[in-house]
Amino acid sequence: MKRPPLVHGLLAEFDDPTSLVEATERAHHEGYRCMDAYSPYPIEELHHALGSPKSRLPLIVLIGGILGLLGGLWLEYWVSAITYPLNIGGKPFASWPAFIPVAFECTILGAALSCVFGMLALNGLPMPYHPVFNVPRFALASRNRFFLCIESSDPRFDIDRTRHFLETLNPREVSTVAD
Amino acid sequence: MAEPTSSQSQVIAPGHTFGTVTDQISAIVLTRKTSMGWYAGFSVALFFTLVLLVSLTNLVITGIGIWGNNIPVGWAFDITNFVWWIGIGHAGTLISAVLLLLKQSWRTSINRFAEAMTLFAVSCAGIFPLFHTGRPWLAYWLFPYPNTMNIWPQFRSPLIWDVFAVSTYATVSALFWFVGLIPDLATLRDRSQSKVGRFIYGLLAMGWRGSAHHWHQYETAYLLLAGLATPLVVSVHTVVSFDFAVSILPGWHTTIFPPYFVAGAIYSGFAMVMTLAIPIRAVYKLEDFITMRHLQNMAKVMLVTGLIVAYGYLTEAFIAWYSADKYEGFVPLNRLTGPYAVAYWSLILCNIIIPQLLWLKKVRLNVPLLFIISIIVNVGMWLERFVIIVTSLHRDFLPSSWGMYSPTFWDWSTFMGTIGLFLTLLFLFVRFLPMISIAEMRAMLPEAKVNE
Amino acid sequence: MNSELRRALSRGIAGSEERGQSSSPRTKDTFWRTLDEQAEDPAFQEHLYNEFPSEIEAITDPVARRSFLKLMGASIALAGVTACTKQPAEKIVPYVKQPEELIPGKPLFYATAMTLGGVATGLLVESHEGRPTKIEGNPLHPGSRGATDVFAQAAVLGLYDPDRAQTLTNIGDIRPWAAFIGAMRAALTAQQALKGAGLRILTESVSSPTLAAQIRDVLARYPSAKWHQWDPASRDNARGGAKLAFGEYVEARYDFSQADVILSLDADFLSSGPGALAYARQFAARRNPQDAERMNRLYALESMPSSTGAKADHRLPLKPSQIEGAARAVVAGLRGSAGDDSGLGPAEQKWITALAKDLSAHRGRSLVIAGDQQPPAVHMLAHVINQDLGNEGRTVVYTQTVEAEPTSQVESLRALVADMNAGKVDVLLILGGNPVYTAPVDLAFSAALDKVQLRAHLSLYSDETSQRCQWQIPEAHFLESWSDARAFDGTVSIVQPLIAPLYDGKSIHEVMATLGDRPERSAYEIVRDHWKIGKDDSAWRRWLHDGVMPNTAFGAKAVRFQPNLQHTTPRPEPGIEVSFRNDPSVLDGRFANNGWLQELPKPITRLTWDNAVLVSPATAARLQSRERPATTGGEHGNIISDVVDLKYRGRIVRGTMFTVAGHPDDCATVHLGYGRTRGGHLANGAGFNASSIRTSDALGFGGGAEIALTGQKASLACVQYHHLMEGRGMVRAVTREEYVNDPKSIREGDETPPRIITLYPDMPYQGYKWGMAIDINSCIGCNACVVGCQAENNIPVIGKDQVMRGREMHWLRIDTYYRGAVDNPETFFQPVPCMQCENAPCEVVCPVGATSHSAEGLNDMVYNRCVGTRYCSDNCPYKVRRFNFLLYQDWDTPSLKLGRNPDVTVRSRGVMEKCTYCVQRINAAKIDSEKGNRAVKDGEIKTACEQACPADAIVFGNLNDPSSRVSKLKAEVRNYELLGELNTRPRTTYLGAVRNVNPELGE
Amino acid sequence: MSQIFHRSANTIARVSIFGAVFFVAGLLGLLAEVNRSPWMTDARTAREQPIQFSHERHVAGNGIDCRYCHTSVEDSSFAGIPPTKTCMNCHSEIFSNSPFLEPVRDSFRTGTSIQWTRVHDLPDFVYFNHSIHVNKGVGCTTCHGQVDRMPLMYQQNSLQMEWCLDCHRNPEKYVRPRSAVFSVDYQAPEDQEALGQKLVAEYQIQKLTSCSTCHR
Repeated sequence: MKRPPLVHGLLAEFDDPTSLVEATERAHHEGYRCMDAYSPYPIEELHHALGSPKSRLPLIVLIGGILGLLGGLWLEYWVSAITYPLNIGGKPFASWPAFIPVAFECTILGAALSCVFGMLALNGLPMPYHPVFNVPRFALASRNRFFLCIESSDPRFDIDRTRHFLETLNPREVSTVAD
Repeated sequence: MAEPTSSQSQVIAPGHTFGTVTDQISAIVLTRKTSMGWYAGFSVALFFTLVLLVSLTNLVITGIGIWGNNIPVGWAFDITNFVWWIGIGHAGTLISAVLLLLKQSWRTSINRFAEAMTLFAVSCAGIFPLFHTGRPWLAYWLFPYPNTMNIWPQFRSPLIWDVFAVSTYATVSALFWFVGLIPDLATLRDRSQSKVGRFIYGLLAMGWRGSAHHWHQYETAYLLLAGLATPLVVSVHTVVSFDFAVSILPGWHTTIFPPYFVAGAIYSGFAMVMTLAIPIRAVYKLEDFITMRHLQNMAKVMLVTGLIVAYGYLTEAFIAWYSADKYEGFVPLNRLTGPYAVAYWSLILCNIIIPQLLWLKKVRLNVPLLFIISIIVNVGMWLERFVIIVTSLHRDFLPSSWGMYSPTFWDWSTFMGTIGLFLTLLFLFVRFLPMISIAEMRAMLPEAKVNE
Repeated sequence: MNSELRRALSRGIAGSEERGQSSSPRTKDTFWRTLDEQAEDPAFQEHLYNEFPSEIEAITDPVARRSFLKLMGASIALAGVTACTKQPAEKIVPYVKQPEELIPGKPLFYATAMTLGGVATGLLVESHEGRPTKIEGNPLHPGSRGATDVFAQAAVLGLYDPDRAQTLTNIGDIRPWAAFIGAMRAALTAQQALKGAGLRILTESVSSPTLAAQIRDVLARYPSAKWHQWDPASRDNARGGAKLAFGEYVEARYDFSQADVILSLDADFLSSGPGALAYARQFAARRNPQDAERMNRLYALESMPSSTGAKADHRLPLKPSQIEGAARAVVAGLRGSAGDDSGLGPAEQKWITALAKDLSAHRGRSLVIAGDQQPPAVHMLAHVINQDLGNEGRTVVYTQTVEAEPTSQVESLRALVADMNAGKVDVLLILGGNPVYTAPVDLAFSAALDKVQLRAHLSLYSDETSQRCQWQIPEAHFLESWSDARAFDGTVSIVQPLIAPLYDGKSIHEVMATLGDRPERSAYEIVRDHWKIGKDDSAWRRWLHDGVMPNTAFGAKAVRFQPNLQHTTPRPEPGIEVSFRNDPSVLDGRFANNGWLQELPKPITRLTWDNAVLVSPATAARLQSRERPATTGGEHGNIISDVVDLKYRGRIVRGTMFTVAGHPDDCATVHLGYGRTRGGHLANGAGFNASSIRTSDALGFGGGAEIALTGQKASLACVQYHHLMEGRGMVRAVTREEYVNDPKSIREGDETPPRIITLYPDMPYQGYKWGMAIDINSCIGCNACVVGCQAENNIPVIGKDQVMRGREMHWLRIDTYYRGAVDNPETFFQPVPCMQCENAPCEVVCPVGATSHSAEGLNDMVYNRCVGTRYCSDNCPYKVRRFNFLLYQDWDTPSLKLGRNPDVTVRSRGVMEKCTYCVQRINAAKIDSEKGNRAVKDGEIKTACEQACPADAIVFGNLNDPSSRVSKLKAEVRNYELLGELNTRPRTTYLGAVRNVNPELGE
Repeated sequence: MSQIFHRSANTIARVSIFGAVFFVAGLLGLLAEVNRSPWMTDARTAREQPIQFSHERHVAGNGIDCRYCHTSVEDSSFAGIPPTKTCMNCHSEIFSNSPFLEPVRDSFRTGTSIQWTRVHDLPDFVYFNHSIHVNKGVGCTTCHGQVDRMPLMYQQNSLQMEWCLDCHRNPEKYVRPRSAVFSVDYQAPEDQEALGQKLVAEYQIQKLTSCSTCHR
């Protein structure tokens, strides 16, 4: 039997960043936690308004960098001093000054890769499919509109009360996000 | 859209809204129909790309001998072009990374295609180290990989440093560029009319939704990348300069090289950005976003870096004399008066004398003049590398092996070919991707402020 | 055929692009049939097939070669792309019956001899499975003493030259040997009646006892027949001089080991002429400053600067015609008589006086020698001075002539031409030589030649002369035939073949036999019979083994000294004097198709691939001629100069002018041997033909010439145009006094840093520690080492165009530097191989480790690892690395493959290469010693250059052994490092030059 | 706007990104394996030969010493391929009219060589010298394998540089007493290490890994 479409959440559309931020703060004050705010450009305040934790990305990058460094150094040393030591122009097998540039580049590479993929991972990207895309007007999220989405997974979520609550934030419009 | 303004202070003309910015920039890619001009330019560029292919094929089939290289001049156009291209690349990273860290908001409208330029320049640069080898099909030996010979790269060689530096640089630049593109790809995805367009842009956007959470991680990542790219960009040209500084050749073996090469790189890079920005803003009516302020600032950067380079030349000559080393001492003399004196003097003219015009505000505000100067600087910086490489090699320690180098047709065709490749990529870029970061532009609009 | 041979075959050999294009009709059959005993052909075919899949036709069809080269390149590229390519399955082909003495994979050495101008040089030839690959000197032979000259070194390439005449032809069509014999029979029966009045034999100078006997037989059989000799490298003047002094032909033999003071009257005795190798060694042995007292002093009066002039302690440049006057002045000086008008200035007079004083102070311990191109009078004067100084029996001995039939060859030729014109000649056998090209132009030899009914020409190439003869007989190369010859001191050597004739060549003996009654006799029988070798041939075997016949050297000969001092050479007409010389590389043109010699930079001028009108800078200036380095190649390869018309005695030759420092003014030197029209692919078109203005009355030089600029410019391939040291002290030189007073003076300005100043600990070198010392004082710049190196290491020839681009491939070069005034500078030779630096700058920059240090301190170069970044070369301060910019090796001419050294990799395109101290020889010696559980003995390993050197200037050995020769040399004060201030710590070091200056003349 | 992608796209996207990493790694690994495989090295594949010569029969069967045919192995770089004469020494008597041996007799009659297909074929830029190895106690079977059990000759080892280096770096793992060099049924003792050490010292075996040892 065909079950009725589940609801992912409710999506309120706003005209300007200020009202979105206020709305978000209100919602958070109301006790809503499982929600997300969408804007066409980064807005510092939103992050605080949502009360989400600081990013763990810097740590990941640090680790990536260190691994790159050690990997690079080890490779150079192992190659030139252990596996096939050759007398190159009378230089010592482990001529560390000559090893610095490559080690450095490896560090950067390790850090950069972990940075980008870390970011994607933390953002759960790639995620070509997402319920919010079901709302036609959401296309404007990447142009000039601001959205607040309270998700059904929130314990306090109730389709009617939440919609009523959102209406009070005088949005342009509130739409249901099918899941 | 608003009238083009000649305001010198603003980085974006007044009267723009989220909507207009988004529409105008994305329109270039989505709705605006491809102009005849684009096709014309593109086909010219494509032609030179074919010239490159022919030259390289002949090179592989016949050998390096088709170039003018010889003993003592083992390196000539090949490495000159390599260094020149890499240098040009640097401006992109510098603008997007360093200026970001320095909170130079004016960068936003030029960083996107400056980064693109970086990528294309680096790919042009990459061609030379690969094909200047006598047996390019074995170039993969320069990468460390376990093999049946139990032989590995020789990590004391600056060329290996190059391999790591340049490939790292290419990778990081690409990532940086792509990360910057993600939100705009989302915009294109959402605004594209064609199904194909939406699919492709959608794929590339990876489902970007612009959620606050996304933006937070994204901003962090972008900042971190900028933080990583900055030392990287400095290291890359430093390593490139090591190719020469680490050798024992008088004229190459010079401690001033790293800073002086990096400065030179930025110098030529900004010149190239200007060379590209001026026509593009004219053709695509982007005067609102690439304002006089941008051109002015770039001119100033060129002036500064140009002076650093000039200082480099002086130091080189001074140390050569001060060292009281007969070989070192001979190098500047040979450059000033030797058979390649013409090249040396024209490089002084292009890199030091003419750019001094930029002291004048009038000049800085004169777009055509800026364009010409930027091209002159590009030429000058190419000559600089040529002079450093060839004049040092052609008369080294033993007079018995002194010789001369002059380029052959194939030297030229390969060089021109890479320029063709560069432009081809650039044309494709402006046609299919937003050449200005829309998201960042939005953030710059007055209405973007959140007022408590 | 075994793996070593197959390996050799699966590599290429030295051969230039041009060479490869040799389109001489070479059917595989002729080629292979003659090689059967040596290399089983199917394997070769098979191999070729594998080497160039589906391209096999391209090889046999020279036309398709260009495109084929491209394909090669492509396939190589392909090979690379698929990383480690599978090798094609190769055949391995054993002997059917293996020769007794042969151990597959081990070379054998055979003694033989090579003749030039009839004079033999004893050789030892290395043979790999029957393929001669390398020539060394025979230590037992007086004319070699283990050394060789460039011509001997390059002979191997001459043997395998694909341009050689390959078939016996009559007016162009191929005929069997029997057909020729038949033709001779017919002609001879006709001559029987006339007692051979119409029979003429024209040979070069002959020292071979067997040949002489054969010819005399024929002359006995046909009393009215005549034997003429013509050798453009003729020594008529020397013979004439002897006649003037002693009334008969005698050979003057010198002993430089006994000479304290030496005067050269335009004689380049160190690098040309009979006994040059022996003389050079004797001379060099007396140049060691270690016992300064025994140092000899050399005075040189010469026109064209030569190696000898460069080694001279005092050199006086004079026009060729002035030498005679100077010589008389010396005589006058010695006899105290009033000097007649020698046309010399006061400076020269002073010089002569000092010289005369020095000579008379060394009676019996001095030596005067005259140059071959100087007229008889000068030779006579040389004899006179030697007599006056009582040198006879001490430094000079007179012996019977080495030539079997000494005569004035130019007169002999003149007579022949007269007879031909008079129609008296019916049959003419031209045995060797190329008279149509070399004969003095005024004799109009070729015109006369056409009047002869039956003309046959025996020669290695189908050349200008062959073209004018009905019969062209391919000559067997000396490495292919039996013969015998005398050394400069008369010692007889048997010439034995190393390989069966590649192209059905016939030896001169076999051709002479066709005039006898047993025409089919082989040279082997002829020579053996001449020496009466019977059943017991133990003596014969010994001769072959040693390469010399014991006690055959001529003893001193009592001479009646009755000089005709009145005899003078007429003064040349006023105007520019032209002096004709044999070319230092291609001689009279007989080596013009030898790539190694063509590409060999000539001493002093450093020109390759060309001869030029050589004049002094002053003369050039007077003629308003300017030469300059081209923008491509520059000082190192490409000099643009004026094309001039040389007008001389109503004839004109057009050549390119080139200035030579130290050349006397108002005279020009032109070298013979160029401007060939039918000399082969390399010879044709190179340079201009100087003999087209050379007349029989002035073979050496003549006056009254004019030089006119044509306004055109032309490029000369000159590998070193910058001869000044720029105060960089590459060559250290002091006078004997300075050295004796303070030996350290030679190290003046030496900035080599002390060993202790270093960041890094020294790399330890236990066991062997190879090093080399090169004595600049001994080096005579003869180039033997350069060609020796080329032959040993499969170094390619690249052609004039590539040389002009500054890409020449020689691993060892002889840098030439000047010091002092340009009109008469001091000249120094500095052989520069790889220095094998301990702190090698090249190694540090190689990204793939293709060059690294061996445990014994060699700077290894691994061709198969090289990707060709050329960074190593850029960073090499000595610029001794060479790069294969194109596919320089000839991979497809089969004959050339046979000559390659199987122990050295043949480098391909895009690969860097350089001197390795002949590591193949080092390894071979080490393996031998290891098997014998002993250490390598000092001198057991000789590098190719060291072995070839007549002056013992190069010494290689183990630096860890304090008693080794090289260690001792490096212990000398004179020892210095080239560019030592760079702290590269070169293993190759140099010993500074010490000039034994006459205090009276000063510097 | 409506969905461009289906739900599954998420999983597909992540899996493909993640999978790509392993795919590339796997590919490289495979390449390395292929390079070492007999397909590249021709190891362990018998070659087509003009005559069905069996080392097994001659060595194990008749107990002929290696050096009877490979005469120059002790004093030349090249071990030597027997001339037809050598075959005929016996086969003029034994199997003197076996059809299998016709090529041999033919060769001997006509004086044209037998063309064997090379089994052990080093690249031309590698210089291997049999004599020194044999003299330093490297047994035939160490490199060539149990020839006495090869009816048709094949190449036992890869002959790749890493294989050469293995022994050049630690010869003690392979050397045997000189007396045993040519014995095909020599078995390395339990204490090979110890014996190796001893022999290396006794024969003054050097660990030559300089480039010019093999490449010139």
